[in-house]
Amino acid sequence: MGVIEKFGAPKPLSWLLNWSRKYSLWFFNFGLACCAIEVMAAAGPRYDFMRFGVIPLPASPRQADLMVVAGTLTDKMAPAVKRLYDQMPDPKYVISMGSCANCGGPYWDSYSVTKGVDQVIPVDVYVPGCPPRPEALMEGILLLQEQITHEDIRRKWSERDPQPV
Amino acid sequence: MSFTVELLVKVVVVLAIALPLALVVIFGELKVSAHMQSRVGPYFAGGRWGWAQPLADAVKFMQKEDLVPSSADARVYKLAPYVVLMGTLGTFVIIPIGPDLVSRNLDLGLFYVLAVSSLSTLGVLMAGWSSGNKYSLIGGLRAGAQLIAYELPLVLAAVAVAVQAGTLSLNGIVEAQAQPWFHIGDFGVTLPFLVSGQIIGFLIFLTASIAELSRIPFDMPIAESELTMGYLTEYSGIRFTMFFLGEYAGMVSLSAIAATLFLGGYWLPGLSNDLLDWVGPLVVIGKVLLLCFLFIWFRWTFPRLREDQLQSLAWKWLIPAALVNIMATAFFKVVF
Amino acid sequence: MTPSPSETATEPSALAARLAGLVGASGFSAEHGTVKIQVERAGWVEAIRTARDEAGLAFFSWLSAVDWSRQVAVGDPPADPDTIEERYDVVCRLSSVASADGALFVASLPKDDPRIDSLVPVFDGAAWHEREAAEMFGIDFTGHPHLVKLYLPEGFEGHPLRKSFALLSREVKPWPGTVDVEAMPSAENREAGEGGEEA
Amino acid sequence: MSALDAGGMVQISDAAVSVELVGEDMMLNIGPQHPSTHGVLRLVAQVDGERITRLEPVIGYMHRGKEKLAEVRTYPQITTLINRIDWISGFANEVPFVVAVERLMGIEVPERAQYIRLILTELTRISNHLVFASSYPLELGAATPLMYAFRERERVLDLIESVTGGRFHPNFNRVGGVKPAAGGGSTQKNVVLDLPAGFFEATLRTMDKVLEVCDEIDNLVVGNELIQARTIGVGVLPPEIVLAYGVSGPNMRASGIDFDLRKHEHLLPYDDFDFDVVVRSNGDCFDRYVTRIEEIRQSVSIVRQAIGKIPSGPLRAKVPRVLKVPPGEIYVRAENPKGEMGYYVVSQGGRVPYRVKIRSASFSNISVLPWVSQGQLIPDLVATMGSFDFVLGDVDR
Repeated sequence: MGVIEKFGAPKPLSWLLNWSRKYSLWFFNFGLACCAIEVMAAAGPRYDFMRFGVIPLPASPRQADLMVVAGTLTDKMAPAVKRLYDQMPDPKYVISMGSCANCGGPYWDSYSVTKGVDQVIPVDVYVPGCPPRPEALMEGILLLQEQITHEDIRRKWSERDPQPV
Repeated sequence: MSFTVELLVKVVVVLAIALPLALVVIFGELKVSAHMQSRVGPYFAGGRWGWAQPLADAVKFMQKEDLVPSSADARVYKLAPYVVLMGTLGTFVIIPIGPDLVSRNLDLGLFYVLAVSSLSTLGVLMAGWSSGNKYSLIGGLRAGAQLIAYELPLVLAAVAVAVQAGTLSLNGIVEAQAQPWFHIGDFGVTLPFLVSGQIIGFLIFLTASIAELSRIPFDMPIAESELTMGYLTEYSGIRFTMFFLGEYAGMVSLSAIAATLFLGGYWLPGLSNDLLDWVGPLVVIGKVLLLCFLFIWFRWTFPRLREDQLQSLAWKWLIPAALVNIMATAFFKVVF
Repeated sequence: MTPSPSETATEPSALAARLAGLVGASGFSAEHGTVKIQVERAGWVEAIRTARDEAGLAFFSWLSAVDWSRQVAVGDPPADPDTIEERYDVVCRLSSVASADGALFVASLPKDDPRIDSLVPVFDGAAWHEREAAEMFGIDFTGHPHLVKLYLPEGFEGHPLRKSFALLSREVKPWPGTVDVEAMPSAENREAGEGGEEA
Repeated sequence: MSALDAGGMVQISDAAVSVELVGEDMMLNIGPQHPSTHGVLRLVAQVDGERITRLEPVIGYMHRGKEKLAEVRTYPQITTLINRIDWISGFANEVPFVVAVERLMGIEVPERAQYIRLILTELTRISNHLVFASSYPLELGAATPLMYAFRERERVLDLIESVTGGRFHPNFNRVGGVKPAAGGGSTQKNVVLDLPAGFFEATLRTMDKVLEVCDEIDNLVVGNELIQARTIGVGVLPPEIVLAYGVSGPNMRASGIDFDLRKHEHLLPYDDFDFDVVVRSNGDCFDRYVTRIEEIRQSVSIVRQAIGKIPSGPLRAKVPRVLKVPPGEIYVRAENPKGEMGYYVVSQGGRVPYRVKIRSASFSNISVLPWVSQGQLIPDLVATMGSFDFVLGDVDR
């Protein structure tokens, strides 16, 4: 990507890059709690988010670029989530699904729940609900794809953290 | 034309056929498996039919970060994908897609193909060991054991075909299948090897090639639910695409070899020789896509075998059956 | 067709009496159909072993504890605080798989010395339950093979299920837990009406 | 290697004979995030090659401290906490707790409410077993049954949603019965809507579809030789280990113990219907799988009989607006799809319980893993773990 960083992408090339990132979100199934069942339902026949190009194929963070944090993040699990986020190669996006992941949800007063995933990793789209319906997750994905189309790949590359994992 | 120009043209033509076909098979896998599961599959990429999904994947993977894990053995880690791809693309050299449309008609064609296709085993072992991750180590070792165990039935099944055709060059094998087997009136009925005596050989070849590609019934090396992508765990970005493409190009190449050996290659009964120059490639591609559909179909119906069941299947069942098949073919060859 | 339940479940108070006699318990009760047998701390493992072998309660259901204390950092204090004797009650539930019989065996431990013998020699399944009770209440199970934290992360101090352990988020922002009782101030008609349905 | 050092130029052949091959085990960390652990269970396995010598599950990654939170919530609010314990069968978790509170307060639940609770519990059991019947072959590698079972499960969830409004965290139980399916607001003060119109026909249609998918799964998975090769004789659980560790539910019945809480406890009117308890004898993964498929069929027949016999009447008993439960202790248990789910409620006469101990089925089901997985291969461990049908919310509470 060195070329792009120096000269900046011309209009059609940056459209192509954004288009390809938009329609090929390799989804890393990282289900924590009840929302994971809704994610499985969203991958199921009735909702089928593979139509939008969200392919649940990879099982390791290395090949994924969309991480859906679906469920309750506890203090014991937080370092694992941070590590998995770092392991994902760079143009990566995070959808925080469910009120537990957004802000601790029904366990706002629990002694062992992290109040929101954004305390650990940067989040792109928040999907409210407990558990959000598969349609709500779809809307979250469409919102993310909306953001990607208006994204500038050069700025995206400049903010990434260089330290390797 | 001087040799180098001709070589360049052939390389370009081979790549122009192999890689797009691999992309078509990737798209086929997504779409066919979706419809098998009463789903729709990729739909919005490329305007209401989803045809551009593999292109989107390829371009996206090019934008990924070039990531080499710190605990990995960098040189071997970077070299592994090229070895796998080389081993796979090397087999397209001798596949005849027309009576004289073949890049190099080696008279030791079959021997060459089986030798080159075992190169990718080396690449998989390199990937498994060099990633510095316990899961990929187990995945790599499993791959090593499995690919070697299934090399033997593959070769023995192909030997039976060579015995029946009397030659090792693939063009010769296709012509052998073009000879009329018997005559009804003056119309010579030609039967591809599959029907004329090689039914067991075809089944063994198919099973062994599924294991060679480590696809579902035998996908121990990339067992998603046990080893999180096996030897591919640490690969990302373009290197992963090479492995991914290597797997699907391997599927295309092995089904092309199976089509040539058993289904009569570019030959269709009732087509004259000069017509075949034009129609030949289409016939071969049609048979290849048919066999790829079979692979995809197996992948989405069967679960995964355990490691020891896999080995016992190869050593106790496939190899003895292949040996018996060779003897039977030789016996029929001598008697008739 | 398995026998209909009425014959299999022996009447709770009769079961309680039989078990108490068998186990040599210091007291028993059978209110609301729950058989509860009070056992001495010393004879705890013996009582459970006889319950398993003679009384046929072979299914190890669960083991946990209850913290009885007068003043409470969280939730409502007990009904009449001064009559409550400060103690930990270790509660173990055994049930039978032949009939609907089941009993709660309770042993009381003083707050200053919360120690009791481990049930692992009798039921191997008790290991995890005891580890959980140990980290949640601070009870020490002597003879337990591997008494380390089960749920809580390594750096966690304190025993959460003790009544003295306060919930920090509630200290910072006392969520009005009683909102469902008072009617919403704005809903005047609700005030006049019968208060509407509870949440 | 002492032979080599001591002897200096010892012949290699002798060295090989005297030096016993010391292979040291590899610590494989099947981490908190792993495709086959149903959520965030971490298994630290000591592995010799691929054979597991010692396995230590590390749990607590989903521990939300529900028992502590239950001490700061009033009784109606606890049901929202409780149906998120075993999040696949949400409705079935609420029933034992609500019945415990009703027994403490001595409230008689109207007949129709009990029948509605029973129908919804059985629908939740079908939905839970469908998720199991589809996610277990996924662990063995077959991805297609997942889609077929989820297609039918969506229909069952539509039914639950049409009655309760929620897909699988309905929070539909109230102390004293079931939420009258009406707003209860000032506009509809005396109009108490009952079950939605057409609910019974839709249920009967869905039940036929569920039976169809059961047969589909039967010949796609149960009849499949590869799955039989992977599951028959794998992860055998003898009855005495089941009793010692407290494994309950279908896992217990698959090991030959004929005990179903629906036959012994009187929470819901199961005595009015005849259904037989599915018991199989040799306790391996295959039996645990087939037991659950058979239980789906039993639940379908229960729902059909229940629809035929449902009486009319009020949906909820008269209950004071502010629930004050008299002091007392009670332990109530029910046959949750995953096993025995019980609540030990200690009340000191306030609006808030003094102590709630939650006995969840998967906690005990998982404690058997170290015993079962000795000497197993990793693929067998994955197969055995999947066959227990556990969920991490149930394990960690």
